[in-house]
Amino acid sequence: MELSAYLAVAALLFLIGLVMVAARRNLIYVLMGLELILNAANLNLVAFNRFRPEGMEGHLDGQIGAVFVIILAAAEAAIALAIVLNIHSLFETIRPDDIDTLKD
Amino acid sequence: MADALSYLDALKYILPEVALTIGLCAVLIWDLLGGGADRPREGAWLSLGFLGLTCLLLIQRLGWQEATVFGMVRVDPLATVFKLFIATAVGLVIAFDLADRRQPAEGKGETWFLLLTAALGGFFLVGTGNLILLYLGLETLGLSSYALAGIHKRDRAGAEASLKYVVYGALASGVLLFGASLLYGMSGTLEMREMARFLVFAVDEGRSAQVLLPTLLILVGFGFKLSLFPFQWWAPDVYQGVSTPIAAFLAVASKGAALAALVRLIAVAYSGLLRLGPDTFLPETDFTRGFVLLLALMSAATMLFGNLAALRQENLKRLLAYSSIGHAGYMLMGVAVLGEAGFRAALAYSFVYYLMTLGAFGMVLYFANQSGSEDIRGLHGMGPRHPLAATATIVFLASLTGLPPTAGFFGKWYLMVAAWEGGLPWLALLTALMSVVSLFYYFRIARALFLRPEEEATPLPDAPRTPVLGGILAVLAAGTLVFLWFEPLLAAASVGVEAVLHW
Amino acid sequence: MLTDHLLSLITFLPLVGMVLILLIPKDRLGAIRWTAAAATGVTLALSCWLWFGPFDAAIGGIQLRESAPWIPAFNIHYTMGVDGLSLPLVFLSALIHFVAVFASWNIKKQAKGYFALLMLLEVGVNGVFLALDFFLFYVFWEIMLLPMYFLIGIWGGERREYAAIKFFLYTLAGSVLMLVALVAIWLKSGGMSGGTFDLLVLQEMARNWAADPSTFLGMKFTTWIFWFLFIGFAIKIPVFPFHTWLPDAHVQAPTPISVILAGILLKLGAYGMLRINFPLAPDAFHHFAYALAVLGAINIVYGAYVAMGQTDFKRMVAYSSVSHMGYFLLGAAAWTFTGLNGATLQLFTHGTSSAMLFLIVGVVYDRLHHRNLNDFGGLGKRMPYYMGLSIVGMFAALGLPGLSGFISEAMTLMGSYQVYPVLVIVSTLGILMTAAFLLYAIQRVFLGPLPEKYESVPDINGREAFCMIPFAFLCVLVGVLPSLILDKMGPTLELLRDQLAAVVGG
Amino acid sequence: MLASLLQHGAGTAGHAAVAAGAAAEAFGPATAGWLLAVPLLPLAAWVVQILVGRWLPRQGDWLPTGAMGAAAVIAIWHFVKVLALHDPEFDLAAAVELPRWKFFFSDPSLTTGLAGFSAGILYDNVSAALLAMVALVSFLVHLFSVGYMQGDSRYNVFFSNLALFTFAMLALVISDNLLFFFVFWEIMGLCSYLLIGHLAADRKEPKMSAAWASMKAFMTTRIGDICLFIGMMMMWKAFGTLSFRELYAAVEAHVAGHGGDWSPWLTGAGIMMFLGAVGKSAQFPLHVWLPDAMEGPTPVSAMIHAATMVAAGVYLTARIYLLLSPTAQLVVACVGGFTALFAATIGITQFDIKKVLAWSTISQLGYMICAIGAGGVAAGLFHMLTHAFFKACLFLGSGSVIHGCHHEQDMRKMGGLRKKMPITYLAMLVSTLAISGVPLFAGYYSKDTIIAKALERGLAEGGLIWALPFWLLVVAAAITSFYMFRLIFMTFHGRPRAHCSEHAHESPWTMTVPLIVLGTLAVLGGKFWLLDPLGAFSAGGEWFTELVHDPVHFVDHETAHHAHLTAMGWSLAAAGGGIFLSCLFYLWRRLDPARVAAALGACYRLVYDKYRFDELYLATVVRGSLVVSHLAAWLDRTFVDGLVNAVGRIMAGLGTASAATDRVVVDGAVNFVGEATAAAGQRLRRLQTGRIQQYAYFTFAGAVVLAAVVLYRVF
Amino acid sequence: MGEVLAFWFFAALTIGCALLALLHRNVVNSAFALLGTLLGLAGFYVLLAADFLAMTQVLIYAGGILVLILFGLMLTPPVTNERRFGRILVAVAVVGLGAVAFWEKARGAVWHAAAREELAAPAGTVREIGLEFLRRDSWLLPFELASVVLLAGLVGAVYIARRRFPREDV
Repeated sequence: MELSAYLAVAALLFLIGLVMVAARRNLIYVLMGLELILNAANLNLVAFNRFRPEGMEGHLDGQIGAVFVIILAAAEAAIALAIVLNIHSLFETIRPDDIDTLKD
Repeated sequence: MADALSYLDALKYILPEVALTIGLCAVLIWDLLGGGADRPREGAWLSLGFLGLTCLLLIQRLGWQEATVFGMVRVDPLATVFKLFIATAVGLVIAFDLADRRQPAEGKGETWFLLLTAALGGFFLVGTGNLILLYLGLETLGLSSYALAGIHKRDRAGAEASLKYVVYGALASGVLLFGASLLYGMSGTLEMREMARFLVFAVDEGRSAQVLLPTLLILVGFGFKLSLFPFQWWAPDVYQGVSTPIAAFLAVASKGAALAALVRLIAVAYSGLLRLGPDTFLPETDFTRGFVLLLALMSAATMLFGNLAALRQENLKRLLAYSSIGHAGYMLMGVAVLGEAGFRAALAYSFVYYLMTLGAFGMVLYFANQSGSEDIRGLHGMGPRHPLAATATIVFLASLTGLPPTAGFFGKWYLMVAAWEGGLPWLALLTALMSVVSLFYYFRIARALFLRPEEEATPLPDAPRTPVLGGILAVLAAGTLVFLWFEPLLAAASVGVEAVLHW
Repeated sequence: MLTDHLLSLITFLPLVGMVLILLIPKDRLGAIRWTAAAATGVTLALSCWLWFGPFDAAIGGIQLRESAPWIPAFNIHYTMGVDGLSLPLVFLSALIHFVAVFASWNIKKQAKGYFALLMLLEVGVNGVFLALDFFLFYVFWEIMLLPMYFLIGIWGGERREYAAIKFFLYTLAGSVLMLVALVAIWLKSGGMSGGTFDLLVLQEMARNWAADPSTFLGMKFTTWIFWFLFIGFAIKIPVFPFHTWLPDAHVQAPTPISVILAGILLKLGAYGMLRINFPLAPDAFHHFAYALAVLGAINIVYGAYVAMGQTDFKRMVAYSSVSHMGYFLLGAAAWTFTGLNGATLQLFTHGTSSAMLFLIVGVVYDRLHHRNLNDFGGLGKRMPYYMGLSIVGMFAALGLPGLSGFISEAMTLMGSYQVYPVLVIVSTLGILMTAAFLLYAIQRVFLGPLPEKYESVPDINGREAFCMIPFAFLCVLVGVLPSLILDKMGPTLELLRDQLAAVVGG
Repeated sequence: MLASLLQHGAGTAGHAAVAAGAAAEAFGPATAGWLLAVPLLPLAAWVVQILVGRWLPRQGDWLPTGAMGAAAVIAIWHFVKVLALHDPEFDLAAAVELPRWKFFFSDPSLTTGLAGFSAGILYDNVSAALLAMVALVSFLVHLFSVGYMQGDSRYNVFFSNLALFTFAMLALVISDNLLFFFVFWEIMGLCSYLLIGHLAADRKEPKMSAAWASMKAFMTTRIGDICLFIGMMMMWKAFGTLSFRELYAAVEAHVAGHGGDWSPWLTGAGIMMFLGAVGKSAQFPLHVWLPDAMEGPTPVSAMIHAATMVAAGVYLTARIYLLLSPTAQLVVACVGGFTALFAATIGITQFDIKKVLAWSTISQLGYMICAIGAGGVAAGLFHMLTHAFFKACLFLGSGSVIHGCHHEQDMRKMGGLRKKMPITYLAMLVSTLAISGVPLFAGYYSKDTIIAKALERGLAEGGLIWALPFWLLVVAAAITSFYMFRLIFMTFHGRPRAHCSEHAHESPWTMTVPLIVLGTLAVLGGKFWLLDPLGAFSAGGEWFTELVHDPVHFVDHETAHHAHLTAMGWSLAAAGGGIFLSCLFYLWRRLDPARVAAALGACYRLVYDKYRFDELYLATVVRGSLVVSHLAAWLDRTFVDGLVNAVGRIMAGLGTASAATDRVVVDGAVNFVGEATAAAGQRLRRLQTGRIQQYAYFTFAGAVVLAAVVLYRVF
Repeated sequence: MGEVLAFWFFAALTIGCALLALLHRNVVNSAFALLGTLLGLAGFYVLLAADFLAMTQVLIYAGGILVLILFGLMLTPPVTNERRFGRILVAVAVVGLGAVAFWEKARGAVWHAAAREELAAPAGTVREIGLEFLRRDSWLLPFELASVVLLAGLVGAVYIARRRFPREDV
């Protein structure tokens, strides 16, 4: 398959992730949407790495970058979930719309 | 050049990072040994000690030759200066945290640890030419900040702030990463320096829009950190919710690091597309025009939003949040020029911003200690009772407004000149206009402090005295006031920009 | 040695005073006051010495120039100098601040801060008059804002907050316009590659700008900066319709601050016009001079009429300032030698007479605690000396010959009549109204029966008299011997006029 | 017309060389010093008096009085020298080197504008006569005040003000340029203000009416002053000088340069300058202040009416005569004539003794002004001089009466004072005869000359309008003698009509001596037929008209002679008629004034109310100004302030406005999709909703808009 | 050909599961749908010759992060009515608008400077990556930094998520 097919998949994932973050009324969904965005980026990185220009093959920087992203995603998910749990215990809800005491 | 360095030589370059890492490990161990719960001050001194060591090492490295070590870590004046910026800011935040009498004692060990981690992230953020390492630094800084925001886990406001921060931050950094991946795809490299060549090719081939898309996506991430419009929504809520020292950290250290990184990214990765000065215009491309317009619009919108929304705030931290949004707009104005003078002005302004914003947050802390309130109302009549802190506050306010002879004026002046000369006079005019608008809300603070009768003051019966904090404020105020220092600031910014532009 | 840095000394001595005051414990009121008096007194002595000593009246140009690099990156220099235009104003500033210290003798609320701010204010004012670097000028200009804000805001009357912020916002708006012009001028003069802030150099450059036909949004460069600078300075003067901050600020400010405000701060705008605004945009000035003259005439007549309509003594005096500053604008717009001299002298004479008027209001307010003109009466009976001094001040203000106001007003009008006869004739209506409201005020305050409640009002004391007598003396002295000042100003103003004439050719 | 002017000029030049030698002999180099001492003595007295007068013995009254005495001696001494010289073209400047004062700039290298201005002394026949008269009368008034003002609570202040007043007038008389003239002119305005309002600040019972009167006087005259100033500016703009001599030459040259035509602006400038005199000399329509000025103490009235204020106006008109175009002269003459008649009619109806005198002053001033307008400069000045004597005498006499009657001023309460106050009576009678124009008394000669001059000019110019001044003056003359004798009869004859007049007594010597001196002068002032029987100073005793010549003669000698005879006849008839009528009414009581008044009804009321000019001005000028000023104040408070503040409000409002836009836009979008009405709802007031996902929306939207703007604008 | 088929299969799996996760009413089901997406991505990685990464993806994402999310699900109560199609449509509209705007301008983009048609045969990358991580002038420092990040994440998460009311424990 050619590169653009992979890119299209990644772009779609990215958009779906954005929509999920913005539209679902549950913090867990928000976190899942974030994961989708990161994965879309990862797919990009790997695909681009694979389809490198002539003479630059062999470098694995894209893939290695993706590994780092996965690591960070894990750490981020951990912290985000911890915060969500904390929110749950203080607000008794994980609907983002209900957590709006700070506002103008 | 970098390859010529031996391992030890290379290590010498990153000794500040090493010291910081050892420091954070030490704090963690100390905390695990039980120090965090019982003797929070010791941990603070430990952290401050390591930060001091780091600063010493950094100062020592100020005059060193530029070098790339470990393949992707760039040690140059820009990085070193901003590492100092971050380290000292974090040190002040720790001092603020110590002085904050309204926080629970628990979690101190974690706070110091996370602050140091954040500083480490910031170090890598400002000192790398590799997109992945940049992302990594950004996330280290970010993750620590998310945790710091929620560190007071029994505080509803803090929890809400941390949630907003983490969601918004993760989203922004994800978008940034997506943009970075596209940029990687376009150029086949993660190194900014090599990227530049490909970007010029791409633009020459008429693919400006393709370059602009990842640029925009990357800007989302930086926009979030710098609280630029339209990515600034989190800032007021988060600043208000978190404790004052952490808010100061977010407003100063995090923002400063992001600015330096942004400048480096643009100055290096887009170096082929920059307008270096009035005399050395490279052929202007669609991309350049689009990029300038984009940044200028963001800058203008940020200024407008920050200043106008601040007009009616009652909560000091919220007010300062809006004000810091406005100031981010000013800084972005320098970046928007896409030239040496602009970068220099933006960096110089970030130093000024450092002084006055830390001062302003310190002021909030100081008076909140006295009155127990973070509202403007809590300041009523406090001026005559605390002349030193209140006078320092006036200096900060004058500087934030941009009145001479404070540093704020010189910074703004530099930005205006750069923007005007760089072809954005309307933005300079807007800045001037915004100064007047900002006067209105800044001087509500001055009014509360001095113009309201002393009888209205409502100090807590057991309000602790915080002379150290007062001293810090005085020093910051003196720094803000001694405008003759502007020359060294300017020089530092110049050297930093030189270093990245001629990399 | 001393003369080499005389101007810096005059500027920064009050700063030394301020530092000393800050070092004194706040309960030692006497020490604070006397330190302030000493600092301003020495400054006054130095400015007197400047007047009679090293200043050479035969030279029209800048004298006693001091220059040192300040911010090399922007080619900003610390450049000070004095000429016939600034000399009288520096002296006036020193005098007014000196008197203001004594007029503030009764201030007990946060006296330390008060006197410190007063000193800072003098630094700004003196600096503005002596700076020859536009950037430096701007810095000094802005330095005055904060002290004034607090002096009005903390020690003012009932609506002090409103007045203070109004003052601040108006003046800052003006300063921002000036700042914009400052940036534009700097870039025009060469920007980062060879730009300058030296006013004398800029004046030379202005000739080329005037000749440059290129436009931006349909207006020439000089036109743009002319209006930006003009509005910036006009707010300070204040010129209709930017004057509305003035009555509020005056009424709410404590007496010594009103004295400073009317006596010297309003002059800054005028000084700025002569020093910067007109020389840097000569062609635009020439082109819009008629509009300025119209504004001046409006100020004169409108200010006088509005003053007539006031019942608050201080507000009335404040509006009289609006009216009197109109003479400056009218005379300056005419730009004849006589008009220019008159306008500049008007700055000095109005400085003395308005300072006196505000002191007068202050005395009566101290005693009766109100300023309602309709509620006074017959005070001449209990306060004959006060009445005598008041009459000197008021008649000086209404332009009675033999007192200073007449000289400047007559010169202004005669000089302007050569260019704008109709406007001058309209302006004479203002003279009439000025006489009317001042006499009406005298009548309501001093004449007629004394109400029972004021039976025990004491006459002015020695300190108050000490404050007023210098001004009364100057009013008479300048009225009788105007050449004392005009001789100093003349060569400079002739030079100024010739320079403009060289640009616009006529 | 022009030819005569030129002729006049040539004659002067030819004569000057001869005369200068004689003058130089008579006046030594110290003359300037002596002359300057005349005004400076009272000035010095004023300075001392105002500063330390209070602590001097007798509150220092002797100081200004003494200074005035010395000044009077000097002035008269010099005047005598001038008289002896007997040179109609005498001008001290031509004979002696006089000092000049570089007023504005002492730097001679400044060549433009007022830099060249300097002030000097003008001492010619007119100045000399006037200086002597002013000094003498002022001295007498000072002397009189010593007695009259005894017991005043601000005795020392009064004397200091009086001294300043005198100084200003004396200095004005010898000023050689319009600017300094104006300076002293205005200082006099100040002094008149202070003196008329003297009682308003009285320590015991302050009079509010005095305050109003003083303000009225100042403001009314100031209107005129400003006109004078405008006239000055016009002259200065055109000729670049304010010196009288240079202006004469310049105007002459200007007129010559325009082929003998007077430019309209010159007429305007002349009328403007004359308006200054209208104010100071209380001519119609600015006459309203003078009667009210009676609120001042009587010596002040005497001072104002005789020697200083009002005389200055006449003097000004005389000085600028050569600058007046024929049209302007006509205006001057008509204003003067009309005022003479107009004020006289009001004089008939008044009962306050000082008010009668005040209106008579206005009327007499009308005569002088009219004379000057008609070309009789000498006549006008002559009348001013004689009038100064008899009017000062009348005022001081009335002061004496008032003093004797315990400060009663209403003539209806007087009567029969003839026996109780014989000196006063005699002095006033003599003065009344003089003012009525009875032959052999001083007023007769001057008044007669004026009427003759008016007739001459009327004949010379022809036409109805130039005939007007003459007839106005004649009628006024009749009325004058009528009301003046009415005053004498009501006050001194008949029986005392009230308590106050029954217990009247003669005044002390300080008051009577001035009366005697002035009374004497009222008799002798017109012709020196008694003082100078040998004709040492004047041939035929016509000293003034011999000394001061009219600059322009409009008719030949023959016509003038005839005119003079005609005028004499008319004026004698008028005077006699007036006196006769007065006797009918008030001495013989054949007619009842009350019935006549009743018969005249509304007309009488109108005249009694001074034609309601006060009310008119109050309703128009004063009220108008007040209304405008209140309107302006209101406008300033609400509109102008609001206008500029509105900018600020808009700025502040932008926050709200953007929020409002957002409410509509965001709400609308959300509602359009039909989702989250509840969520958006009422709490969506501002953008900062606190909801993280909405922030995300805003972010997306903002980013998309930004991107779209950039993409579609640039690419 | 097999590669193409595999691509379409994984594409369908990835996007389909993502859409399912986005649109499904039940959060647990959504989480499992997400698992499909992640596995699909792992498949892509295999196709793209990134075997190590595919493994990592399965291990860390499917095995770690997703489990973490499931834990989160279990510890928090279910949210009712959390799906609003209208809201999703608005989001799609806004996001789509941006995408379309760019698509309009960036159509026909050649994303890679010189994307090759001929791909080198896939080779094992584990060893390569391992070496890269430890090479001094390559990824050594980021690798070390990652450990600090994980440490920070750990400390932060643990501190925040720890039972917060110790008194109730007793």
